[in-house]
Amino acid sequence: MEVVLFYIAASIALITSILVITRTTASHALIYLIVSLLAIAVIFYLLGAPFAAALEVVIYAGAIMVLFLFVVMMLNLGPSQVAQERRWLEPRMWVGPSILTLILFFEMVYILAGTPALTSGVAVSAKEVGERLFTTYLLGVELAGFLLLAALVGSYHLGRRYMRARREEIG
Amino acid sequence: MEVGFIMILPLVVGAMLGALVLVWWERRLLAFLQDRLGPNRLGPFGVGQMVADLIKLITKHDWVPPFADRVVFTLAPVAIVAAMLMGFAIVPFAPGWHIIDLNIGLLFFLAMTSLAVYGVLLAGLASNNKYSLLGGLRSAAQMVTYEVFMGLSIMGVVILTGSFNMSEIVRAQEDLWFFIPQVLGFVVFLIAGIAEAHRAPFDLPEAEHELVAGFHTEYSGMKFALVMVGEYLSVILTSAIIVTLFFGGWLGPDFLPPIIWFSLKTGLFICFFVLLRAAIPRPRYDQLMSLGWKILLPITLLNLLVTGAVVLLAKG
Amino acid sequence: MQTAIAVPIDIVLVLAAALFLIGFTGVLVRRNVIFLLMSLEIMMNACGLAFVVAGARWIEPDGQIMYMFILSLAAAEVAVGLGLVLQLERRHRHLDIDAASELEG
Amino acid sequence: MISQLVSLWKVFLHLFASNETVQYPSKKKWWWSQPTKVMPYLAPRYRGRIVLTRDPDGEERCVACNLCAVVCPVDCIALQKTEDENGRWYPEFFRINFSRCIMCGMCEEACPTYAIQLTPDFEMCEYDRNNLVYEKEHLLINGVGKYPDYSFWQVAGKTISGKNKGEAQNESPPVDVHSLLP
Amino acid sequence: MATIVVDGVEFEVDEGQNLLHACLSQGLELPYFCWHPSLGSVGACRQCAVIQYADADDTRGRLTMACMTPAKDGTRISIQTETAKQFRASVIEWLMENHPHDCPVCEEGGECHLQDMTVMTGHIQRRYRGRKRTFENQYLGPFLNHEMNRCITCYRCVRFYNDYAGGTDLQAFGSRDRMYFGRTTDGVLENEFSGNLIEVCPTGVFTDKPFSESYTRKWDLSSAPSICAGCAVGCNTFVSERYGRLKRVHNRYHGELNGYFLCDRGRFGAGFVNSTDRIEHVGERVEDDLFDVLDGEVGIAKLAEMIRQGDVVGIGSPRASLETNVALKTLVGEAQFCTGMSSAEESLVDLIIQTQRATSADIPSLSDVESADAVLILGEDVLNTAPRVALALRQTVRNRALNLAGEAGIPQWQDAGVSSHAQGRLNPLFIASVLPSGIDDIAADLAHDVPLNLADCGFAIAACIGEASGSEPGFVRKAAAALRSAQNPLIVSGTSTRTRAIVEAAGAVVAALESAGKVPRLLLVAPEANSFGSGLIGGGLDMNAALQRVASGSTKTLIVAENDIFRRAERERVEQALCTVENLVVLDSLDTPTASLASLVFPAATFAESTGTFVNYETRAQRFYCVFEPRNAIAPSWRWLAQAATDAGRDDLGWRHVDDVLEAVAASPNMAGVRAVAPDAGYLGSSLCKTPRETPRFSGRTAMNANVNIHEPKTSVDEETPLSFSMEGLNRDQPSALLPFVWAPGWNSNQSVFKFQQEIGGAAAGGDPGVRLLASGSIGTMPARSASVRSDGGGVDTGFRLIPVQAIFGSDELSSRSPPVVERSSAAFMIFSPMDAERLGAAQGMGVSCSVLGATFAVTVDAAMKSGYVGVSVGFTGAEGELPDGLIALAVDPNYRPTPNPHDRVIARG
Repeated sequence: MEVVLFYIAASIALITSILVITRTTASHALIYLIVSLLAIAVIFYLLGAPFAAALEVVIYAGAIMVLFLFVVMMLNLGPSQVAQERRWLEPRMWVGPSILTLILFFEMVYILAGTPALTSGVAVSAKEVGERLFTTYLLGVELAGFLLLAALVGSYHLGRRYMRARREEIG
Repeated sequence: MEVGFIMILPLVVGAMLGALVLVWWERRLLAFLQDRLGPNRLGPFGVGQMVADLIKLITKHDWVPPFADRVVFTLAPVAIVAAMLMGFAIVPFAPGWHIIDLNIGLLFFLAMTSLAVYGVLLAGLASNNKYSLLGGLRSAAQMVTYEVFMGLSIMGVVILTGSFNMSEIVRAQEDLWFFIPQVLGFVVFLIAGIAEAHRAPFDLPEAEHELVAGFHTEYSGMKFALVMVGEYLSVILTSAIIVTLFFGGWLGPDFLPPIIWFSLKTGLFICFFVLLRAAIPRPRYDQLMSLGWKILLPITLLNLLVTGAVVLLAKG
Repeated sequence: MQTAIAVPIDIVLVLAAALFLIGFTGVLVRRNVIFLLMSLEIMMNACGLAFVVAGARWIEPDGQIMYMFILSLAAAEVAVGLGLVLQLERRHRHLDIDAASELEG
Repeated sequence: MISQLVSLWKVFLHLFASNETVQYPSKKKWWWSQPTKVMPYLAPRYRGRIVLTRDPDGEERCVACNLCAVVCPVDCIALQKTEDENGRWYPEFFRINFSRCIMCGMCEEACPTYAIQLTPDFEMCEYDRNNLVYEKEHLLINGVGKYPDYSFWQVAGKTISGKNKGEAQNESPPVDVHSLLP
Repeated sequence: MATIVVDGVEFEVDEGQNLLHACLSQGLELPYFCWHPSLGSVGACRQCAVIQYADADDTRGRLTMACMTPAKDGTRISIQTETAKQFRASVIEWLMENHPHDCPVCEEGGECHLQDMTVMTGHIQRRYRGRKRTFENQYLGPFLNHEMNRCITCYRCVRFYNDYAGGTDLQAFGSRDRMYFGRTTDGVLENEFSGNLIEVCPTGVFTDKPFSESYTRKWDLSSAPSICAGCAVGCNTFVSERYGRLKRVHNRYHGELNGYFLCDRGRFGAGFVNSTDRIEHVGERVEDDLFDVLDGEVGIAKLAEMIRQGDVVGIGSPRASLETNVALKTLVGEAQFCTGMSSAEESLVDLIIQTQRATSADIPSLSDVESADAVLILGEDVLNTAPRVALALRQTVRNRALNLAGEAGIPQWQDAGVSSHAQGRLNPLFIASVLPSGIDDIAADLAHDVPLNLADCGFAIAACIGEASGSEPGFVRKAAAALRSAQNPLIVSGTSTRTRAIVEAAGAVVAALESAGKVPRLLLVAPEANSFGSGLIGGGLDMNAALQRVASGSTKTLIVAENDIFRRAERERVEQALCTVENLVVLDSLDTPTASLASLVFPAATFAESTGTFVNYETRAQRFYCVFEPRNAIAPSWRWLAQAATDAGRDDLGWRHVDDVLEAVAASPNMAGVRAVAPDAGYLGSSLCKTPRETPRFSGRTAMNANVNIHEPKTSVDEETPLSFSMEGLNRDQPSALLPFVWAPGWNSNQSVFKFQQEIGGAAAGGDPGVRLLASGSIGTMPARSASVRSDGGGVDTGFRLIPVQAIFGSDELSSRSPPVVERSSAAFMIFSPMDAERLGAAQGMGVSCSVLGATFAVTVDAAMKSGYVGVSVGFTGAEGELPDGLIALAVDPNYRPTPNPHDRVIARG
């Protein structure tokens, strides 16, 4: 019966993902993306990765997407932006890429289909993840830390220049 | 995975009623703290006030501004209340009195508080009003910021307990309530909790003096009521979590049942929230941010470092 | 020990592939940087899903660890990406990614 | 930070302080307040309901000089001068529209005879606005109000019966015009 | 022009003036009391002190009185120097030492020149602790209150009253700080211009008694520019209102007409507006003296039905506005319209118009009158029929002193110098009249005779002017010689004796002067405020013809607009006509004998409640504006008529506003000028630019009507005029025809009038209002001497011949219903020669009854009266209308009790 939960979550994830790339309003697209992420968090939980599920909600949906929304609010996109999006989303723009990706999709389905195995049905607890993370993958953690530091510095740099330019504009 | 389905209905009803009572109780207590009387005209001690407020809110014109994003505008207050109610799912009121005893209970709480941001954010965005937008922006930055410290501050508790499970955390405090070893964590969590609930003094997203009513400027009627209920629910939830994490949850001398102990402690913290509102002025926005990043972050990191070191030393 | 369910692994992988390709299509089709970044998020999330399902297949935490790395990558990417979005908006007053092709020469 | 905690503590202590609120009008006495604290103390200079007072000799003080009317920022005073057989000026009618009055006290300031005075009575609500129009018979009281000894007619050099020329304060008797003395 | 330096700033000023005049005309604030543009300077009050410097190097200077120092070129003075300021403050402080503490009960408060000057000099506190000097007051009659304690000894009152107006019963008594201004005993101030003391006195010594009875401060009065309806001069007035009642009439400066002064009839005669006799509703007579109140619409419907039936005769009125007369004339048609003047009046007015057009002589304005240097008054008692002309004539003769002073190099404003240099020398004034008049004291020679003989006298003068010398009696020769040698001879005559020959004689004198190469002026006084207006409009019927036509029964409806027919013809004739006609419609403001006979009565608005136009003796059309909205159904007569005519299907009277009526008036011959008289309702376009009738400090707006309705009504919008019924609007730089009151910052009293003049004492700002309808220049022929039937006087046995005698208080219909004028006027009287009185057995204080007139008259004996003739006061009860011709029998009435003269009442008021 719980498999059904998985299928429901999976279809929600699929549908909302499609909606994300077809919306013209950024905020609506973001809401769908968040729903999609929540659905995937459910899938994670069902697959026995509760820690990943929690992280998906806390970090992905709760922090990264907020950042997105924050920027969307700052940009204050109006109806003109929506109209522009609609212009950009003409069929001649999306039909070709969609057909190509569809072909790609069927190729992948063909490759992946017939892998008989099921998942284990056993959850991997947060404790195990933590232990492995700070032993085997310590270097990875350090690297991820550097990456984040670099992103911090980079985004600060971008934002700072932006702010200064803004101030000059106003003043 | 045990789910206490029977608990759902009483909990939802109880939480809603609690929020309703809190409407009255906050005004009353606030008044006493300010040497006033507060609402006292309706019913004994003015308890009828909450019914009156409820009737007023129900019968008020539920207006959606024509310039607003209709769907999002309607969904936002629902999101606020839903996230908060979900948060109650992992609270252990007494031994066995919980909806779900998740292994990652604490993470679930964090996840729910982080989802609650969306209600506020979307409300601000969908209102299409400059005050609402500014309120939304403020709450986004504030809540994302304070979520970091909130998460980090309770890691000390997790280290001490070795689990994210709420019931285990409570049981781990049988000898000593965690607010003694984790006093720094408690302080940070308390402050972050206030900020997450955007209660005074950290109610900058709705600061009346600057932003009319912040993100809920355009709300009226039952939608407004939901926003307010969401706020009171978050007060109750934060108090309940503080009690669970740092004050031994249901634990207490035997002469009272555990649920009473839990309720008493929670009520005390709710009153403390009201006291804060009565006493502390609202900081400036940049002060709020620098408090977070320049004071609370080092404190939590220090707390985490010391706790980890002590635990390692005790084990080693 | 928390329980989980057993799902045919190929279905999950197909789901991951589908999500990835949806994100990919988004990257191809959209010109607005915000939507591009969102599509990228979908793609990374799909990768994460693939890792997690692999971890679930072998009852190993490595999948979730890789997912965490992807998460940090996504965070970093979003931070820089949104910074760029703001810059773009400041310079061109719109968010068309084509306008950012100044290095073409 | 310490100051925040101190203020928290101080505010908390107010929980045990007595309330300033007076349960007006249902209770004019609060159970823990001092027994004397029936109503809040209103100073004599409180600017409440306007009255017209009388001279120490019991006659109307108002001489219908119109200064209160002209100084009134909301123009809520209207009156008409008339004169009695004694030569005293008095208002034929004196009307204050209290639904407009803002109790600013300018009329009291302007009054040269201390006739118009504001009292500490503020209980003058009505369900019907028309009842807020006070005519002279509603305004006139049988007393001297705040300035018990002042009598304009004893100061002013205008004659009324009972006070001839030269009999007011600080006046010398009338000049004999027909006198040839230098 | 002279250049003077005041506080280092150069000003171009008029050289002939004093420094005070010069400074005020430059807008500099310099306090003063005793100076008055019409009275000149005497330097009595020491208030206008300035420092005068000898030259640019002089830094000390010396203190001089600005009003006594000529504005010579290069004069250097300082107003702001501390010494001068301190001096002026001290002067005020000394004045205030004895000033009573009674501003709140002073009628001058709020428009007091003393208050203004005290504020201007900065004196705020009484330092002197000694006792105040006091005075007893006097009873001065029904017009004035006396409050001597307030006096500041500026001498303006006696200078005006004695020197300017020729009064004798107000004097300055005493010495040093005990100066007393009053009468020797209590009693009525006799001069006809005593009311001006209210405005002349800079403080509250003389105040308006009727106004004081229902006193309102100046700031609370809503006022409008108006025209006096008392006589044919048409003095400009401010009429003020509060609480729906007319409060007072004040002088409105007009450079050519009334200047600074009004007569007492004009000032106190408007009280009839508040009368209890006012008709306030449409009434339909059901029985004798019993009227049913009708709704306005119903009344109009009834009138419309009468108009629809036809056979309508209309009688207008010389006391109604041009608008009303033209409305009635348009309604009934010229052939059915009578101007409303009596037949005698009308023929006289026509004669006057004909005469005035035939001569090239200008009709003089009053300022022209004052510039004449020889005057002949022929048969007219101007002091009683057009009082303001008499005041002007006093200045005419006094101006000899100015001419002499000019020759001697004395500045004209040096009042004391001018009069002492003249030593009482006056310009020649010759008066030929029936009876001695109030201005005989300034006459060079007098002649008293019956009217026709006076006409003979006039023709004799005309003949004498042409001859080099003659053998005529002394008066004629002297008058002719004086007129012949004058530069600007002036002839004054009029209608008061109802004798055509007198007017013809005046015309003959003017013609003779013209042919002698002079530029004479001819002033002919008409009987009423709008007599010339009525005369210019004209009608197809004269009064007798109209009454005859009505009495013959051929007329169904008679419409009478604001006229009491009983005053226009003999009683029997009127009664016969009014009782014959089927429908008698009367529109009037007051209940008159005519109105009480009417079958339908409409309430007409008075001059204070409506807007309209009067034409004065110089054919100057002048606009009066409604001051307040009339109560109840009262409306202007033309509105009733136009509404009824429109309802009756007429489309030529579809007028909505007074401007529409004026359009119709302007279409009549000679009337083209009426539209230019004053701005129309669209003046300055926006309703925001209307001139407010209320002052900027108007008080009590939210309480005035709160007893009726607490919800303040919307301010009523005046669509008819450029004035508004509120405080809001543009009260600045409007033409003087629209000036509703005078007030300037710091100048609350009427002394602020100089801020509304082009130059001080000159024309009003924006030009003196009014338009003369008849241009000067000779058109038509001078009427020849008509053959008048000479009849001798009678005697006790045969009966007496009656001569009409006018009285300033009582003869005029409207002002004689004003309470203070009633109190001031005497009972109806007859004037006998001593011989006749003796023969009749009558003496002063007895009564004489006249069966023809049906009334009893008080007996007055006058030696100037010719035997066989009797002067009868007209306009009083029993002699309202035309006096009958022929010999009238009189008998002593044994039952006569003299009505106690209210003036004998002496009330000690301290």
